[in-house]
Amino acid sequence: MTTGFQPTLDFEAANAAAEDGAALVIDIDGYEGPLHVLLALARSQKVDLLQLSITRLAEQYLAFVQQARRVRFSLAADYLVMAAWLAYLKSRLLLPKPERAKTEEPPAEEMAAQLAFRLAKLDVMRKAVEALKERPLLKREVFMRGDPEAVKIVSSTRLEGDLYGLMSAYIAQRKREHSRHYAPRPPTAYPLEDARDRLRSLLPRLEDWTTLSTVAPVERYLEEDDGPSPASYMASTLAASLELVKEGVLEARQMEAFSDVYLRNRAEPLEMVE
Amino acid sequence: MIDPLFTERCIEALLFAAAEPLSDIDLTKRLPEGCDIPAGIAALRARYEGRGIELVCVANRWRFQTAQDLAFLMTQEREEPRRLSKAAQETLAIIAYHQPVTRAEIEAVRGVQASRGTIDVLLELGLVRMRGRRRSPGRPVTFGTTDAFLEHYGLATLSDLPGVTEMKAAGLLEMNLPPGFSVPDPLGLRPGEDEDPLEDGDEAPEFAQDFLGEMEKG
Amino acid sequence: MIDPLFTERCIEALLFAAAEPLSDIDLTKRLPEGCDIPAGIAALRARYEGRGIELVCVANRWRFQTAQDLAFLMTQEREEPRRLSKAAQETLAIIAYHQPVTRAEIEAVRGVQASRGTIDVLLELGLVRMRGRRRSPGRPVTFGTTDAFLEHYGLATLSDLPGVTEMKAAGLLEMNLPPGFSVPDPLGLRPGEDEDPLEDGDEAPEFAQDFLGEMEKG
Repeated sequence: MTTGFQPTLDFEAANAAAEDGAALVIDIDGYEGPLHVLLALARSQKVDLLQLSITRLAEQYLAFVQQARRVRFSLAADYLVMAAWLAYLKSRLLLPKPERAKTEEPPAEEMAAQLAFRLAKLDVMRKAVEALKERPLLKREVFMRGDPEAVKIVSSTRLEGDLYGLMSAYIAQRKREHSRHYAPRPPTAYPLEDARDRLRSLLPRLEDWTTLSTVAPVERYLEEDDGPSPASYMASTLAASLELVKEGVLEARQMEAFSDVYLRNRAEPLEMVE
Repeated sequence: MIDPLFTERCIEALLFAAAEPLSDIDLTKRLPEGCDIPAGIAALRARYEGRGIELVCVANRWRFQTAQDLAFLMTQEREEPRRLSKAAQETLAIIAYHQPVTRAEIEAVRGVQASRGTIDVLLELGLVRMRGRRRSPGRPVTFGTTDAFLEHYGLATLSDLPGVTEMKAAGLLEMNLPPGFSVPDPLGLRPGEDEDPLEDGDEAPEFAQDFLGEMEKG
Repeated sequence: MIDPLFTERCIEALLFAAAEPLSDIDLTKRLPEGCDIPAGIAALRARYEGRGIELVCVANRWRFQTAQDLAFLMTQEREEPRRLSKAAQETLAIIAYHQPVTRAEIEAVRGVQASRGTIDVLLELGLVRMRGRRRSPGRPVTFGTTDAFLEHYGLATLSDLPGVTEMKAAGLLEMNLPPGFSVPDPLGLRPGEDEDPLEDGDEAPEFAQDFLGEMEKG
């Protein structure tokens, strides 16, 4: 976006050059933009920034852009946009006011005043940077106790931690959570078909009431490593037995809730009664 | 001739800021030439006589220390640690973003079991509170943040918690997120419809109580 | 009635032994009941006036520190402070004087887009913190300074920032530029959100991006 134009020169040099009225060199390196250039130029007018002559400033800026483009053609687009806007503002300031002002645009004077305000604001912040730098900085000009006593007195009125910490703590975990791969093995179930077939083959032997738990092949669980669980054998066998009851080839009974379920074959299969 | 008061001030500052006691030789090296160090030390000793701080000589080195009779002030310093542990910070973050959230859900995100202490610390600090009971099997207690939490983090409401956009802007999240990654929208936080208010005697989020609660219901 | 001299000695010893500045509340907690702490502080300040060590107020807390004019002695104690880039310094100043302030507002003052790293560096150094969210479209996060910032620059409160009163009086700390302000916006600069709503077709590209970001979250 920006070009390394005379990267060895820093902004102070540009300031000095601008204020000397000498050949203008401006660093267009990285973080400084058109507003900073304008501020440097504005300072050379040596008036209150709010009383600035915007037309003069515009001329200076256009000259700077022209100069800069001669040295380096690929001047960053934002500098050119600013140039175009300033040229436009300048022409509006110089032209007589139209009788009916265009509604969507503020008067040129107002736009100029706002640019001046913005420059003044940036200027004041730059001065604040300098003022802050001149303060006695901890560990540079002033020092705290080098060896606080063994008993550490911790200020109790503050709790450490800020929003940034909270957000990072949250995100760190969510990222961890995402990189964690947990693939639970779906439990293998005893297929209902198998249970039904097996129960059917057992039918002849179920002449007496037999508990479900003896009918269900629960012991198979011990033979297989990752086979169905005992509960699954039990459940599938119960479901199969209910189907056989419905078909009329099996009887089931349970004396009370939670007690054993008994199964017995039906010697004479029920006929469906119309 | 160097002003004796200046020498005194220099020694005072050096001894204060030094990480260990300083000998006369150390002081000579660091002070401007021509300072009368023994005189400066003597003047300082006299000046601090009977104050809250005293200048003492240990193994031929000088150091300031607090007066012995004020030792009682220094003994009661076992303050509660005010810095949140990493676990506490992480748990707090999950509660903040996912509330109302149960202990099991916190553990699911963290990938580790929440030690009993972690949530207790947050409860004690008043950053977190029990909100209610989830209407789900076991009726687990849900946690949420308190007004003190908002105050501490300078948030007006829960919906002011920074969301995905800010996390990206702060460089915490890459631009290309893994599919299915989302942060609960802080704007969507509202009193859960799927939870019941806490009843009396529900205070401690102990497992035993949770379990009992389940039984009572069943 | 507690002897004022005793109070003074106690405060002196406590502040001296502490690893960080202590507030009036901290002192009240440690001192025996009935001590007039403000009076004790005032007496101590007077006593240390012009000495090699001074009592100062930073971030509403009290600390002893070496006198500024003796900085030349402290070659061994000096830590090479991490040098902030110009952009970071300017950003820090804007945050300090305008807080709470959004990223867009910082960019509007500087006239350049804040590189991703600039605010991050300040956050990491603990000089700046996120304060909350502006109640305005997009609900941008606002930034402010920390106590560490005040401690670093030796400021008692934010109102002690150099020149802040004059700037305020001159209206230069206002974020609300007069309406209709339209310096070209190649970099997505726009006036602060809580002023004029953007008109249709007037949206800077950044706004569109932010908006999309918000959508992703949902």
